[in-house]
This record gives sequence, C-alpha cells and structure tokens, in this order.
Amino acid sequence: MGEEKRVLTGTHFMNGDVACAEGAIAAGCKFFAGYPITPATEIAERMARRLVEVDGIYVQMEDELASMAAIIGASWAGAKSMTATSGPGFSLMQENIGLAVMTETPCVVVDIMRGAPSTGQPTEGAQQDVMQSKWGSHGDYETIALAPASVQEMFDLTIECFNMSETYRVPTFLLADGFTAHLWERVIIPPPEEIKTVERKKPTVPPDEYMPFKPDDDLVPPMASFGEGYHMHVTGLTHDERGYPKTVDPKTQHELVQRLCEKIRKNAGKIIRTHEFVLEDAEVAVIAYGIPSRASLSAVKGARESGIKAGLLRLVTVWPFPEKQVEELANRVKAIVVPEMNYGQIVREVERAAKETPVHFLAKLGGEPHKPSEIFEVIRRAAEA
Amino acid sequence: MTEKKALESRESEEIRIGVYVCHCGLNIAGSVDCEEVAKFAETLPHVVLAKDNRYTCSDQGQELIKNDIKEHELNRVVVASCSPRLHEPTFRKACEEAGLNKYLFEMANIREQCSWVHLYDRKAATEKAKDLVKMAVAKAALLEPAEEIEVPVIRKALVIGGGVAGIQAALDLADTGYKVYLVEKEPSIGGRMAQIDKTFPTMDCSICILAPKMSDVGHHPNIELLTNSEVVDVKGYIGNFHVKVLKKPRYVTDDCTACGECVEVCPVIAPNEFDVGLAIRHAIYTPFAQAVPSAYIIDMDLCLNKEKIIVCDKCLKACERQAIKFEMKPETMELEVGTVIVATGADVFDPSSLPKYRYGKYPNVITSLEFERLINAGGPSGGHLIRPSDMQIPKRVAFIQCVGSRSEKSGRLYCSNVCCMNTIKDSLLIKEHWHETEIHVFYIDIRAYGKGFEDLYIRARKEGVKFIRGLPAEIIEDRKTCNLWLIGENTLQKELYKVNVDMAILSIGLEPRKDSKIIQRLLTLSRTQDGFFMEAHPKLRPVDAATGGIFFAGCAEGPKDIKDSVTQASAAAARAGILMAKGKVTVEAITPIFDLEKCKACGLCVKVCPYNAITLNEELKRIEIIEAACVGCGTCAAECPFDALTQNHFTDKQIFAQIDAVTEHDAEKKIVAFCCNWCAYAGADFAGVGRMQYPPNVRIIRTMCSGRVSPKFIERAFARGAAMVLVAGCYPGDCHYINANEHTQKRVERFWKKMEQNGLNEERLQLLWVSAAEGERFASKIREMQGIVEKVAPEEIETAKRVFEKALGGV
Amino acid sequence: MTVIQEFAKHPLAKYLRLERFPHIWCEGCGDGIILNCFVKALDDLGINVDKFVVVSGIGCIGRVAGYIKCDSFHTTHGRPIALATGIKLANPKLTIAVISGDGDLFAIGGNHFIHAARRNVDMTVICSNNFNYGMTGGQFGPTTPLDSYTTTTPYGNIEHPFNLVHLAAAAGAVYVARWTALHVKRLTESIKKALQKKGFKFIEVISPCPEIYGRRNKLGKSIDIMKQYRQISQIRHGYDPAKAEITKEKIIVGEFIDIEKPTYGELLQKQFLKIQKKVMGG
Amino acid sequence: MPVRIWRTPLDIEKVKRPKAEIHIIKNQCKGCGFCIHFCPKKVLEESEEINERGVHPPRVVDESKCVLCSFCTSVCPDFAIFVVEKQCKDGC
Repeated sequence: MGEEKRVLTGTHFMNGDVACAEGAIAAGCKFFAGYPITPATEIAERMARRLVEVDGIYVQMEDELASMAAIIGASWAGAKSMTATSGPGFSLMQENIGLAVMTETPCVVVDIMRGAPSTGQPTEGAQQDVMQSKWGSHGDYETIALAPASVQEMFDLTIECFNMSETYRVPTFLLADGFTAHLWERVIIPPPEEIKTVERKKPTVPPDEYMPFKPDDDLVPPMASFGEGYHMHVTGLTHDERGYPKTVDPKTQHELVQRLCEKIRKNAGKIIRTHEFVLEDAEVAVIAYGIPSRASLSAVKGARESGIKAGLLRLVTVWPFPEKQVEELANRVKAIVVPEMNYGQIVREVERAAKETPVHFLAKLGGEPHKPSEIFEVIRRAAEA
Repeated sequence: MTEKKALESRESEEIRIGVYVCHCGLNIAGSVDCEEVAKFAETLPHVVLAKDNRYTCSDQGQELIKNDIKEHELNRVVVASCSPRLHEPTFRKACEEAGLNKYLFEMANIREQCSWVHLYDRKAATEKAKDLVKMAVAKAALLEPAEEIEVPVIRKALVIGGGVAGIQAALDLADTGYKVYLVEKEPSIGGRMAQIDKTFPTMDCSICILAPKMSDVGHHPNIELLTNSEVVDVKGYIGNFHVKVLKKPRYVTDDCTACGECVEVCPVIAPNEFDVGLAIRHAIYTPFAQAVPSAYIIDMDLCLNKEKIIVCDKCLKACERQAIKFEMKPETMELEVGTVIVATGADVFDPSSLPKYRYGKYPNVITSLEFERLINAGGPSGGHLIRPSDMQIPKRVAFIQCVGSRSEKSGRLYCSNVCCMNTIKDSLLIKEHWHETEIHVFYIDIRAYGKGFEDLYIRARKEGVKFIRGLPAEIIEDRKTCNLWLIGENTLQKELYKVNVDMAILSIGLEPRKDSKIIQRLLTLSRTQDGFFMEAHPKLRPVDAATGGIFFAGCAEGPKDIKDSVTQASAAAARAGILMAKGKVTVEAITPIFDLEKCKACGLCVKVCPYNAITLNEELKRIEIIEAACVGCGTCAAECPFDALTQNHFTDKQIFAQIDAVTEHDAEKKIVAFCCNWCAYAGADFAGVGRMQYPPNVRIIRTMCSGRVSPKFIERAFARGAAMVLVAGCYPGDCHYINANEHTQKRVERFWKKMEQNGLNEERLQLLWVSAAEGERFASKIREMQGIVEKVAPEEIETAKRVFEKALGGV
Repeated sequence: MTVIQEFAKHPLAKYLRLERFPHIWCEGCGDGIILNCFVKALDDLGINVDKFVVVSGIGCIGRVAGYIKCDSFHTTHGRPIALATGIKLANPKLTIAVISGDGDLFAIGGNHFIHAARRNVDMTVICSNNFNYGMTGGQFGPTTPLDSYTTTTPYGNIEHPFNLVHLAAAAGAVYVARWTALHVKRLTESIKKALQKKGFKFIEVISPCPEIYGRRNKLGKSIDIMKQYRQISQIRHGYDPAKAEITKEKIIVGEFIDIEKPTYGELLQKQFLKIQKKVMGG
Repeated sequence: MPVRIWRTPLDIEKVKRPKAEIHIIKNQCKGCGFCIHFCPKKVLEESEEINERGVHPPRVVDESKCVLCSFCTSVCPDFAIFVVEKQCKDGC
C-alpha cells in the first residue's frame, strides 16, 4: 500500500481542512504531529485517518510546543512533516518555529486563522495572524507563507508549501482563514504524475567532508538525515558550517543570520505567486488575499459594469511580500484598495510599497466576510477622489 | 494425681522425717562415723527414724526408703550421702514412687563436702556431718510439696559448627525427622577434617569419606545450612531457645555454578586459609574443591569494592549467571529451637610462641597442619612433599611431638590426644611415597591407646621410622643449605643427640577456640581449666552441658580424633532427640512465691530479673510472674525489700532454718557459706572429688544462684554469732542466669559499707568467684578464711550480734 | 605529542568529537562523568553510532550532544523529549537517548516528560540532577532541596522538590534507576541495560555541581561531594520509588522499576498491519 | 580458621596478573582529584607540576600496583586519564 493511496485522483466535494490534508499527503507528507484546536481540528482528524494508509505517522502531542518540536525531529529523521493549528497554538509554536529557522528544518505549519487576540472567536474566521507568521518568533528571519482563497487552493498550496519548504530548508506556512478552511467546494485532484513534488537536496560528499550548514550557490545547504552516517550536530545556538556552537563570534552570527534571510529574499522571484484580474488599464487596484479576494472579484466586476476602471491583484504568497509587483502597480494606478479581515496588517506592507499612491483600507472584524457592495463603495470613492 | 491427693491428706498431720545416712562403702564411712551421725539425727525435732546403710543409692537402699515412707508414714525424707548434683534425682524418684512429693526430699552432702575433704580428722568430719544433717532436717521440716510446670519442647535443633562432629549430629537429628539449623561461621562446612590428607588408623582419604556427608547436609530436606553465619544471641531456656543468627553476605547468590570464570579475572590475591597459606586464593574464591555450599564467596576485606562503591567489576562482567551481588547485606535470622548442639571444634596451637623451634623464622620448620596440605594430592604442591626453602623433596625429616601439649611453657598442660597417631600416620605416608626417606620422631611418650593404633605404631617402627624419646632443646639452621640441626637429649639412652634433617614437622596440639568465650556467654556454659567446655557430669552426663537442652560434640568439649568426635556427635544427637521426642520438659518448681499483701509494686524485682519473667501491671499496681519464663535463680526474692517475694524450695524460712542450725553451737568458730549450685557448689564438690583437704568449719548452704543470697541471710548469720560468711558464685559473665550475679556483687559491696559504718571488720564477709572446675581455688579460700576466723575476737562477734539483732525476728 | 594526539589513544576516543575538547564543564562536574559512562556503555555494547541519535536540551548538560560523535540535536529549552519523539516515530530504526538536566526535563519540559513516559515512546532519558540551574548561575529548580540556598532562594528554598524516580515510575516508565556520579560502573551497566530495553527508560544521576550549587550550600569541593555520596548512598534494588526521596542523610540508589510494556511504536505497528489488511481486503 | 599465616604462598609466581599502562593527558586535567582519591590501590598522587589549566595533574606513584580496574578511566570527568593493558614482550 502507500503510493496508490497517496493521491485520491478525481473530483471531490470536500471542505478546506480536508483538502489541505489531502494536499499534504499528495505532497508526500509522512508525519503529522498536532493538538486539537478549532478551526483546524478537521485537518488532524483527516490526517489521523489517512496517514496510516500511506505508511505515515500521525501523533497527537501534549501541546503545540511539542507538536512543533516533533515535526522538526521527524524532518531530521527524513520525513516530510507538518502540523496544523490556529492562532493560540500558532503562538505556542513560535519558539520552535525559531528553532526550525535556525536549524534550517523543512516543515509545514498550517495556521487556520480565527478571531483574536487570545482565545478570541474560536469558530469565526479571520486574517489576524499575518504579521505573527512574519515576526512571531524572536530574531531576524524570513519564512514563506501562502494564502489560499478556495478549497482547491487549500489542496494545491499545501503541496506548494511542502515543495518550497523542501527547496529552501525553511518552515513554510499555509496561512488560511477559518472561512476557506470550512468552505465546502468541488476539488479536482489530478493524477499523481501531474502533481509536482520536490525532495530536499542531499549531500553528494562523503560524511567526513560533509558540512551540514555549508550552503551551495542558492544559499541552501544540502541536508542529510539522521541515521545516514553523517554524524551531524544540530543546535539552536549560533553555529558554524560544521554545525558546532560558536556563540561569541560576531562574524559567525552575522553571516548566519544574513544567509538565513537572504536565501529567501534572493529567491523571492521564484517563491512569489500572485493572480491579476483586469489590471492592464485599471485606475483603482484592489489588493487582497484569502477569502476577501473572492468578494473583491465581484466588486471589481461590478465596478467595471458601472464604468469604473478597477482591477484585482490577489496575493497567493503573503511572505515574502510581493513588493516589486505592488510598487510597479502603484506607479500606474490612482488608488489602491486593501480589504482585510483584521485591523490592518498586510496593508502596512502595501502602503510601504505604494509610496505616494493613496491606499484605502477596509477592515472587517467579528467573523463576517466583506460584502462585495462594501468593497465596491470604497472603489467608487477611490475612483472619484 | 493420686500422689497429690495422698500428700494433701497428710498436709495437716505432724511432720514425720526419716533420715538415711549413707556409708558409700568407705567413701564416707572411711572418715565419718555414720552410725553416730544416724543416732544424732534421731534426736532432732520431727525425726521419727534415722538409719545408716552401706549404699543408700542401691536398690535395697531405695526400697528401704519407700517402705519406711509407707510403714512409718514419713512425709519428709533426708538422705545424707553424696552431692545432690549426683543423686538427688535418684532419691526424688524413689520418694515419688512411694507417693511422696519429690519436693519433700532433702539431701545432706557428707561426701564431696565432708568425708573426702576431711580424710584425716574423723572427729571433726563426724561433727560436721552431724551439722550438715541437722541443717538438712531443719530445712526438711519446712519443705512444701510443689507441682512442676511443664513446658513444651520445640522440635527443632540448632547445631553450632559444621565440622565432622556438627555434620554428624545434624545428619542424625535430621534423619530422625527433626528440623535442624546448622550454623557454620566459615564459608563452607567440613572443618579440620577437610584439610587432612588421610585418617588414622585406617589410612583412608579424609575428604573422600567426608565429602559425601557434606553434600548430604547440603541436600537434606530437614537441614537448613547457614554458612558464613554466627550465633549472636540466645534467649530462653531448655526446649524453648530463641536464637539470633547473623548471616554474613557471600556477595554471590545460589545461581553460582562454580564455573570459576570470576576467579580468572579477579585482580587481588591473598594466602588461602584452607591451605594454611601455602597457596593463594583470590578475593572471590571457593575455600576448596569439595566445599558445601559450592557457591563462591567474596572476601570483602580483600575486594577492591570494600568501600561500598564498585571500582572493579571484572567478576561481575565475567559471571554469565549474574550471580554476583555486591549490594548483599548482612541479615539477622531469628530461630526457635528446642535443643542446641555445640560443635564449635578447636583451634591449632601456634608454635611461633615457642622460640626454640624457630617456627616462622626457618622456612623448613613446618606444622603438622601444613604437612597435611603438602602431602595432599589436592594441595599446593600436588601431593609432592617438598620443603619450602627450595621446593626439593626432603631426604631426612623429623617429627617433633607435643608442640603445644603437655608443657608448662606452652601453657597447655593437657595431652592433645591426636598428635601421636597423626605423626605415625604421616610417617607411614612418607614411607609409602618415598620409601628411602629417613624419619625421626622425637616424643615424650607415644600414646597409641585406641583400636588399631598399636598395630600402626608397630608398622611404622618396622618401616624404619626412628622414635627417639626426648624433645629437641633447640633447632639450628644451616644458613646455606637451610638444613636443620636438632639438638636434645635422648632420655632413654641418657645421651645428647644432634640430628641433621632437611625438614622438621612440629606436631602441634589442639586448643580451645579463641572465641569460645562468646559461645560460653551466649549459652551460659562452663569451661574446664584447660578452656574446653565442661560437661554436666564427667561420667553420667558426658555430652550434656550443665545448662538444660544444650549438648556437646567434638573438640569443643576436649581434643578428640575423628572417630570420637563422630561418636560423641551421635550421642549428642540422641540426647537432644530424647528431649524433642518427648516434646515437653518439666521445669523445677523453684519459681518465686508472691505475696500480694506485701507487694508495693516498686518494680525492683522487675529490674533485676534476667529473664524478664516479672512484669509490673500498672493498673492493678502489682507484679505478674511468667512461670514458664522463670528459671528459678531467686534474684527477685533477694531484691524485694518488703519480703513480698520468696523462692519455692529455697524460701527465706528454709534458709533461715539452715543458718540457725549451723549457728546453734560454736557459731563463733564457723563459716556460713552460701554457694551457687552451678559453680561454687560444684567447685566445692570438685574439691571433694579431688580429695583436696581444707578446714572442716565451713557449712555450705546451696542456692541455685548467688543472686538468691539476700542481705538478711548474712545479717542473720552474724546476728547468730557466726564468725564469717562466704558468698560464692560463678565468675561475672559465667553466671548461669545471664547476669544475676552482678546483683550479688552489688549487695555484698553494700553490705561491706554497712559493716564499715558499724565498725565491723569487712573481712568477715567474703565474696568468691569460682568456676566448677576450680576445686583448689575453693579449698584454698576456706584455708585462707580459717586464718581470719582464728583472729576474730569475741567482742567483734558480740558487736555484730547487736548490730544485726533485728535480723533475728522470725519470718 | 599534542593533547588531541594523546586523546586519540583513549579507548573511548572514537565516540567523541575530540576537536571540541576540553568541554565547557567546571572542575569536578558530574556531567563529564555522565558523558564518560555513556560513551563507555556505547562501547561495551558495540552500538552502531550511525543509527544512534543523542538529543539534549538547554543547560550545562545540554552541551553533551555536541561532544558525542553521532547524529545529535541540541534543542530548545525543555523540548528534547518532544523532538526526540518525532525522530523516533519518523524513523523507528534509530536508537534515541535524551540526556538533559533536572530543570530542562522537569520544569519547563515536565509536560513532555510525563507524556512521553505515558506513551512509552522508545527512548532512554538520562537526567543529570545537580539540584539547580547551573548554566544561568545557580537558581533553584524543581529538584532543589527544601532550605537550600540559590541566587533566587537567598533565604532558603520553600518549594518541595520532585522525587524524580517516583515521578517517572508514576508516569509509566518501564525502567527507572538512580545512581550518583560516583557509581560509575553501576551507572554504565544501567545505561547499557536501558539502551537494550524497549520503551521509555529513565535514569537519574545525582551529579556534583561544586562551583555553583555546592559553593552556595557549603558542600565543599567536588571531591568532598563525591565522598558524601559514598557515605550516604544506599543501594536498594526494587525499592519503592515513592519512598526514595533524597535527603541530607540518605540517597537511595539502585534499579527501582524494570517492567515490560508494549511501546508506542509496537502498538502503532500492530495497528498498521490491522488497517492495511482491512484496506487490502477492500 | 585462625591459623597464623606468614609464608609466601608457594604458587605465588604462577599467578600472572596483567600489567597496566597508565596514560595521563596532563593538559586535559581540571584537577578534581577523583582518580587519585578513589583508586583502590593508591596508584596515583597529585604532582607538583602545573598544567595549562593551572592545576596539578595526577602522577603515577607505582604502576605495578595497578590492577586495571579502570575506575579512574571511568570517573574522570575530563577523559584525562586512561589505563590500558601493557602489551608485554618477553621483557615482562
């Protein structure tokens, strides 16, 4: 068994959490460690049922600290590993997300965002962890975060997360809102051969020559697994290329932190995904991600019908932030509209990139998605100004 | 119970005493006019008849008593003859058969304590005999019938010592069906016999005949073998001993298969005791090939891990069965047994204390024990008799006899019993292997008294072994060759000899175990002058200890060869078996009598009782006596300030009566002696047996323990005008009632103070510690006191009378 | 001859990252002894270090992972057991040992410890118990004895300490032992036994911290502390861990628990086969 | 068996014990003294010399007394001492 059960090729009607789980398994995930939390629990439930069918391991840990630690361990043991949680659990994971960054451990963390702060609105969707996914752990680092806007994307982008995580040896986030996660939609799962999966880069030198943290030109070091005879030492301390602690040497610290950030920044071009809709001649551009981008689309259509030249830029990759695209767009539009299900997070990045171009922000809190009419209103005002 | 009824019916009647004076052939009659004594007896109060006859202990003598009891309705009987320690049981039995309670019988010891010690003064002896009879009659008049209490005998035995004697005793008892605990302090049983090569006179291989017995012990379902263990505490009494045994850890469990892998890796070594230091052993070892139990043992004093922490784990690693457990701890086992057999064996004499033989200086001077290991095929030299200096086979050897026996110098006057035959055996062994060897045996006497011994002796002479009478005066070594010059006098040919030999073998004697004192104290045993344990009676109870329920086997009681040890062991087993078969013993009715009226519940008696047989009942404000636990020392009675306690058969009244009888005439010339039954009285008897003469003016009053002697007895004696008083008991530590005689000492010391305060000469009260074997010590004490008696002035007597007046009040 | 060249002759050299010595630990620190006994155990058992992973947490002993020549992970504070769980489950062929301190395993990491023990995940956990947080300068921790002085208990500790062996046994560990740093041979044997046994095994090692804890509590030099161990330690195999509290007068050491119980991995494997059969069956 | 034992056992020569070779890595020693104090045969003592770490490393007093229990090897927190069996030529 295993392979033939990995990809459930065909057309399905399923919810976002389930699609995410299927995406993970299709991507070759063999290890899931988690802790129940609304609205991400269904992912764990699906994994518990499915992983066993593909010779994978599901383990429910005592908390999110442990879950995050466990998937790091599993990853070093050679398994593609993942955990899924929501805001409160995501906070607990930040400690070991930092460890994953420092030790360059490929792993995927799914964060199904809900109303916050604190326990907030367990059953209501939101987009309030966007900044936490960038700055949640201490120190300077870069990670990758993708924001699905449909159940199909819950499937597709989870696979993307694994591929990027394996490519760049970095913890990668699927940053989905509670609505998308609980949405029921049609999902088309292609045949295995049509699904692109990436395996981490392995060392090509014998153990005694191997430096676990010596990068190639792409700034990403090849990664051996425990048990392959490389006798690696892995530490959360600042370390040299051999992996040994070097905690009081400024040069080592500088070079390490620099590389950890640069390996993402330098490869941003390959990482960033966006979708454009009638932007060619647009005067007002809506920039959205996740569930608000769906209301934005009908709002833009409405605007066009009423003669307003509006267009939509949907961010699939939230981190690293698509600065170039936004800046270039800002140069050719009169105004930018940013609807978010929070009190203003990604909009700050947009404003930073947009320079003088006015940015209109539309916050939505409380667990109700934006109505197209609400967004249309803002577009209209922006066009008139 | 018919007897009891009979005696009750007589209670009311007036007291009718019959007195029987025994001639004991000429033993008594030789120096005592028995007829006169009998006539005198008739004049005493309550005496209805007095007779003298040749042997009162004979059947006719006993019949006579029985008939008189019936015919003349005697209700008290006094026999004046030998020591009650010898025949009291005989006559008590006779009385009982005639329906008279045995506690209504009394004895006057006119043999050991009169005729035999005053052989040459018939008049004085006769007078003393009269006094002794008078004392006995006086006490008899006050005797009370008593019922003895029965105590159950636990049907389990303890055998102390796992030499051939202990092994035999244990096997016999176990085969009879009794549970036996065999306690051996060495790691293996086997004892000396296991070290010896061949046995005389049959010359069979010692270990070959011993090993099967050893493994029988190991496998016997009725025997619990406790090796590497020591008896540390014994409480209780005949039939009911509570024993504590300290089981020292072996550090190796029974899982040990004796494969020996551990020994291979053990890095530390020491001389092997079993081979008398001629071979080495490791810290983990087995004493010898045939050891039982076969499990190895670790010598913790030698082991590198003695500091509790494992620094060396070589044996641990080598042991496949993981039988080594360094965390083993000593454990104390508590055993309940009915009988005890003491088979603790003997040590061998250390000749280095005799400088003339240079043992320990000249390598080629060896002991007979070392010889046994050298000639033994399993020994360090593989049975090749070699001499230590150059490992060469000696051409000329000498045996020197009586090393540590029969000599003032060694302080051991006795004959060790086995050395002569052992040497003869050894000389033949040498001849057997190396016939041309020249052998000289230097001796005092050759004692070949046993069965088959003489033949062996003759054989040795035929084989050309030279026997020379006269021990070497010294041995001189030739520095170069390490050969030895033996110089001495041939006392037969009255000429000096100077013999050159390659090796000299010292035929070392046997001596009491260095640690005999411990067993002696634990079991309250006595020892003879040579230090071996003393039997209850040399003729009639040769394997019994004086303490009930305890028996001897093997060299613990005196030097013996293997045959005698085994014989005595079987005898001891039989004696113990009798007790256990019966399942019960009667305890003498000499327990305290308690007067509730007088008791103030002060608890003094509770404090002094060595057996915790008295307890203080707080609520009822009175004491309670546990009769079964009481062994009748009487210390409590002596301690009670309110006369609330007295002792059955040794009541204050009875003892007063004896004192009064002694002091009726010529008190100012007399010594009133209070002697404990076990040491002092036995010592006095021993003086008699040894015909040791001493002045006839001493009158002995027997108590079970000197602890019974109450100050008021002494006061009474002085108040009655006695010249002197002697209180005699066992040595401190030898007391048969654990520590009762410590109170004797305290009381006497207090009394001396009292005398001093009242201006009396303390010398008139003497305290004597004496063992049952020290007849001479007793005799000389009396002689010494006689000297004092003569110096006591009439005024002093009078003062004393006045001072102690009060003591005269009847009780 | 350089130190490294001499060191290379040490019978245990092949298990150590020689270039990283001398280690960071103070004179007389028990952590060095634990490391020594641990690699001795590996050597005695002839363990294939290619399939062996050491995971450690934060604290003095946390550095141990960096000295042993095998795959090793020096994790975040308190998390070694959780991380080790991931490694073991993802690759059951690996043998896992977690070596960490009392604070790491039982304060910040206490939750992970009890749950891993409960799950009976197959790993050997060795705790160097030095009664305080040494690395941060000697603060009190979950095992600090009552009344002891530390930088954060300047007036004496008022918190009751954990009895670690009792805790481990109660949480379900299949093997529980305690030794002091002086019981090197026994400790080595215990480690060997644990490494060969399946399930969650726990060994507590009472370890001298002369420079920090020892100094503040006037315990003398490391040698004095070791002598003290010799004096007051009592070996009691099979002793009830509940009664094995550590006091000034007495340290009960020995093997307290040694039982058999299916491990998480074994149960998981069983389940696999069952389900696979079902799935194959259609 | 309390018999006075004074002779050198006759077979003393026959027992051969492995000879030890004690290695001390002086500059790795931190001077705790465990090896010196706990050696059951008192083979070691503190030396006068001062090593790179400023402590007195142990010194061998009498190598022949060593019985290769290797306690020092195991109890050394710094891997600064170890004992191996001397590979003897006919010499010893």
